[in-house]
Amino acid sequence: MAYLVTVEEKRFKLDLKREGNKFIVYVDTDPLEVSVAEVGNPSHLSLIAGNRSYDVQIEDEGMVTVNGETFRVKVEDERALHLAQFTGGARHLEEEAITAPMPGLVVGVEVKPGDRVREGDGLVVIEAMKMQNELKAPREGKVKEVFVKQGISVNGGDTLVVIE
Amino acid sequence: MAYLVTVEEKRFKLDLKREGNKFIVYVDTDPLEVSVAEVGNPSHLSLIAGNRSYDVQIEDEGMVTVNGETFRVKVEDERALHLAQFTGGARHLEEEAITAPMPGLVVGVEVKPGDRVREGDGLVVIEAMKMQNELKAPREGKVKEVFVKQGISVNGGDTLVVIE
Amino acid sequence: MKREMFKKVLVANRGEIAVRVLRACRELGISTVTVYSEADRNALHTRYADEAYEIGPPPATESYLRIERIIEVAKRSGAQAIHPGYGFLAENTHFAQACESEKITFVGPSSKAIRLLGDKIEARKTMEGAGIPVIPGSGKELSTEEEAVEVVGKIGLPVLIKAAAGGGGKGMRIVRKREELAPAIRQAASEAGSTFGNPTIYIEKYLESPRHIEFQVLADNYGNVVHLGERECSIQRRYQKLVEESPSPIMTEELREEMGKAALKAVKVSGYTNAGTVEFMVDPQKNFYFLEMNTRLQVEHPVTELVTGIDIVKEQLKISSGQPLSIHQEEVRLFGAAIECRIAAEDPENNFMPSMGKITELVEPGGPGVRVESGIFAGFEVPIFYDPLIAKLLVWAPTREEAIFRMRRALSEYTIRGIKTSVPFHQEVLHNPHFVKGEYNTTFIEKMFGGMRLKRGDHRIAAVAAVIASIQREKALATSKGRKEAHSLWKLAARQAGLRRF
Amino acid sequence: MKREMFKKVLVANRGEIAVRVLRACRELGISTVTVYSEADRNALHTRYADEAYEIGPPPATESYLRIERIIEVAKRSGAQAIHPGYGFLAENTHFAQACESEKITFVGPSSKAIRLLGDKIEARKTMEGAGIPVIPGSGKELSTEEEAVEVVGKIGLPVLIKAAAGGGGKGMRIVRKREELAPAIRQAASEAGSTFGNPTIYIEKYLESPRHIEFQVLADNYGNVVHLGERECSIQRRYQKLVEESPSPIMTEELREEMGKAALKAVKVSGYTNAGTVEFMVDPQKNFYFLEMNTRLQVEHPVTELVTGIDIVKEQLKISSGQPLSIHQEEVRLFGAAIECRIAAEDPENNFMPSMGKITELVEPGGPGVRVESGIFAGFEVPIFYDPLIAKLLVWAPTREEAIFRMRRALSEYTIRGIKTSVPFHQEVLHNPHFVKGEYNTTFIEKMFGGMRLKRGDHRIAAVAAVIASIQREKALATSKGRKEAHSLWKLAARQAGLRRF
Repeated sequence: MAYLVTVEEKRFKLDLKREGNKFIVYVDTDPLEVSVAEVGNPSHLSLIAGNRSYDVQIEDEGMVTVNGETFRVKVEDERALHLAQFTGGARHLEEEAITAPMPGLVVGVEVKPGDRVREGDGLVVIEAMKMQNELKAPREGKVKEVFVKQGISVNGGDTLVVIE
Repeated sequence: MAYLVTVEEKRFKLDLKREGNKFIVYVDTDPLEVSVAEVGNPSHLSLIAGNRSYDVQIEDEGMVTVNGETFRVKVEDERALHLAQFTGGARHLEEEAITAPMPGLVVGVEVKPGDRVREGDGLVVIEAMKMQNELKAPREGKVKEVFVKQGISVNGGDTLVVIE
Repeated sequence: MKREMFKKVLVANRGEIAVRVLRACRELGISTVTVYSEADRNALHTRYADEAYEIGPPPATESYLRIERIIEVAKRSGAQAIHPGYGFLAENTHFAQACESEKITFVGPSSKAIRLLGDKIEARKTMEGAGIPVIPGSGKELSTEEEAVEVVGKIGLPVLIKAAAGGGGKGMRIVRKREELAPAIRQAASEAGSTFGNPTIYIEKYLESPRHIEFQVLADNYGNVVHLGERECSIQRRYQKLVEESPSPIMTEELREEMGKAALKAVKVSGYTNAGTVEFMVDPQKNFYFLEMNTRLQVEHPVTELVTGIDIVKEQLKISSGQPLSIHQEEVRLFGAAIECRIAAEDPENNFMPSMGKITELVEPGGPGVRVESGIFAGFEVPIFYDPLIAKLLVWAPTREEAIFRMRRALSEYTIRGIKTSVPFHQEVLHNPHFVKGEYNTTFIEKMFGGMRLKRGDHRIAAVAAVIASIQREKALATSKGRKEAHSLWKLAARQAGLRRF
Repeated sequence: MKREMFKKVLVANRGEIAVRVLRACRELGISTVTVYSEADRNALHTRYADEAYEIGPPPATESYLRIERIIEVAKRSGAQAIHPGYGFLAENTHFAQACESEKITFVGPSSKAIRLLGDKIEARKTMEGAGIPVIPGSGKELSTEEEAVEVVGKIGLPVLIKAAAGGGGKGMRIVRKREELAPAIRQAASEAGSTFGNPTIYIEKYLESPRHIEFQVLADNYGNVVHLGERECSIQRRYQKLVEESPSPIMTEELREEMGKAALKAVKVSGYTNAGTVEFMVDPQKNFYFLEMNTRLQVEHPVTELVTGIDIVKEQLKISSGQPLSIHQEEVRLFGAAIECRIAAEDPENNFMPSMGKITELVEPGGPGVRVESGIFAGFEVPIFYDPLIAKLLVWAPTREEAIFRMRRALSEYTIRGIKTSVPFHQEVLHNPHFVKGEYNTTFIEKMFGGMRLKRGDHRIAAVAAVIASIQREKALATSKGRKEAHSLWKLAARQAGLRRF
């Protein structure tokens, strides 16, 4: 199966197949033999890729830590890719959903659909653990949708705003 | 509820009630206020008993570690105690049920009701994980009941033999 | 004054420093008592002490700062002494006084010394009077703007406006232009009043690129005083120290002797006893100026312990129990080099935002020359109510160069999952060429650091890992056994990027 | 001979010692390669190295002892040197030779020195020839019973029959009565033949209550030799060291100088290079006798590192890369006291039975003066195929008394769940009055120890804890969330006693 993976600003196309207890991974056509083992819990892995040993930690929030360095990662599989092509192709992948990092109360909404935002502009303010946290735009773009309004409670993971 | 607890060679009668997030424990009539908190996992507890702080680890095998010292422990509750009284009183407390430590197949029964056994005598052989394990008499006594026969499967915790 | 060691000591603190003091007590055969807030029921210190008493709700003002409750616990438990750690009540004159009047030994200096040195203007005057260099400035509280203008006329701009009751960088304000002076003074006085309950301010010359170098001192009740050499603490962010080391990269034998003498003089002139720290600013020409004296155990005390072999907490307990110092100045030698990294529950990639939550996995570094002072454990929920410092990582090695390599190695082993920590920040500092050369000062973070680096590691492996993890998750989903763990991995693929920068 | 540090080194070992060597490499900026058996896919060393190569099934004979495979990995990965750790191939002449002929540096002495010192009779002759005291004995292999009887006539009973190819206590036999001599010799020769492939035996006088004291040495390729003082290793069980310390409680400056000189002589006369250990027996009158020389890094080397500040593994790598020793004998000073406890996956309450399985929870000790050399982590399944040593706990303190208290404190913090370990045994040793006084010898376990103590702790609290745990379990059962965890706790109450002894 093919996957499109975005790691920070870089994109990789991966294809892989399982061979016994190993994976053969084709990263942009280079084949790489990868052995995987759990380290105490399922989100902590040891990867030996081409005999190089890596410590890998998978976090809920779309973060992967490799040898102590944390990368933002997004995985889309073949099906999602097909879907994306149907509904408008590559550009559509550029949408970003800003989600609540924790449960809390929305105490401020600073944008409305159609607003242009720059990286770092405030979008929504959530109060949690007696602290107000302003969620900021991860990049430049246009506000496509706003899903919340002041005074409502949100759960961690709820989508608040979509930027395109 | 009352409990009879055997710790190594010592026996304690405990009565306890919950008060908010604390327990009031009567150990041989002495009341003791005990606060309990989990330490990372449910089998690792912090006990503060009468303001003294204890680190407690509960192991599957009927072992309790308190501040680094491991004790063999057996807990019997009120119901078991009542039952014991109906069927023959205090002496009856001396009964010991030998239970299956794991699911498995009974491949041998070495005693029958009425047999006298000495500590260490074989009682029942259970096969599990391709290993045969012989359950031995924990002490001297008379076999009161045998609940299993060769060829049957048992679950972990099933009573196999009772010695009195 | 008794000379026998205490039989029972109360530690009135939490986190790594409470554990540090409890360990010292355990090694000295002293029974221990501690106090805890409702948020710290399963905290390390609560579990480490022999006795633990709940003293109130999570906020420190309702628990760790409640003087009367802590004194009550000491009396009830029969503790002969109270060690305050650092922070909370460590430099609180009222607390030291309350201990004194209840005949409980306060492990620290007298309330009188705390008061004198806590008033930064008084402390400055005292040191200046003893011939210790101080930074040019008003030398006294300012009542009018005219006075301020006159002082600035003498010492020149830029200047620093400071609160007399401040310290540790709190309530300071730099003035670079004459027209900013008058409003800055008004604001500073008003802030000092509301923050410290005392609006008194004073002015000092602002040193442009100073180093922060401090001397650890020990003084017993019989007039014996020693200093244990220096710690360089110039790696700071908003006046909060982040990395400390000993010896200082700029230290020479001569300068150490000179500054050490000044430190000893500061102790004597202030009638100070117990462990303390004399802080100096050092300018690029290696002129040094008294900054303030900290009347407590410092966060960074283990740096000195590693290079001298002296256990400062045990020395505190010995001094407080009435024993004379067993160390003479000529026996104190700095051997090798030590570095400390303060590990905080903060996200260095997101403006050091506090990152509280449950520690889901913890692997602390080990092996040669590594010391971990930890206040956490796997499964511990870092409370939001207290300082984000969760642990200190220290290394010792024969040379500074080896210590730097060792610290990098130790940081690479540190695994703290469930929250963000400053470990990646420290890795960055330890690779910074200015730091490596030892050519840095208090402007390091602002001017030399350059922020968190772009990822240098292998993006490709991160991509491979993410895909394999999502496949493993699918496999796990197929078996009911792994359902729970798999669920959280599933999110990896399902969520979109962009949700972290809040 | 090159003087530049290696760029890439292969570590041919596993467990804590492999991690120890990998750490040293990382601190020296050396790329690392390691090998692992199928049982060690997720072991610490496999994960710690930059590169890891699988070399075979779990049994050591099919993996860690496969010389040709390890050499192949070295060549394939481009490693310039191989560090063998201890055990496995560390003292294997063939392996050292294979490295030599493949132009891969063996981090250790020459194969010639390994061969000479591996033959205990040859080693003994060499040392005796150099004027180093050896234990009275046959001094050569014995071919007939008559020769043996003659030797015993000279040196008297009791005697020890030893295998020339033995060492570390293996293949030894005590003879106390004359009539036991002949059969003992026949049995010993036969055993030596089958165990070591060499039936040669010799006889030594059996010392009744000796101390085992060894000297760490370092020798470069240019004739420079230093010793780093002694380690006392008399706490042994079946010739396996359990607790080591430095300095030895019986050491004096004079004796150290005398024994140190003998150690240096042993190095020179055997043409030894790299790190090694000269082992001595010391009788109650403080006469010392050469026992054997270990031609490798010892398990207990960190004890010496802690009191000297010298990193022995880094020195090994420097020596092997062709650098001259940077240390001179007069600079070596022993500062403070260090103790090591070997933590094994063994049940001390059940005749030290190996206890393998999954580590379910791990908390290692920390704080001042503590060093942990660990080969495990939470979630690691300790394999049944290798040595039960899983970690080493070391402490340093300014005095032996403080070190003992510190070790007790550190042991009290050690939490290893899922398997039994020797931690409670060490706690017992550290409280033993003979040990505390330093009045012990190799008969300690047999004669002074007295077995594991009865439980001294609070039985009542154990009872309370057990009942509360069973109640918590019921509560957890009531909520589906806790079902899985609760299940295992359930067993506590549901089961009756008596099921453990199967």
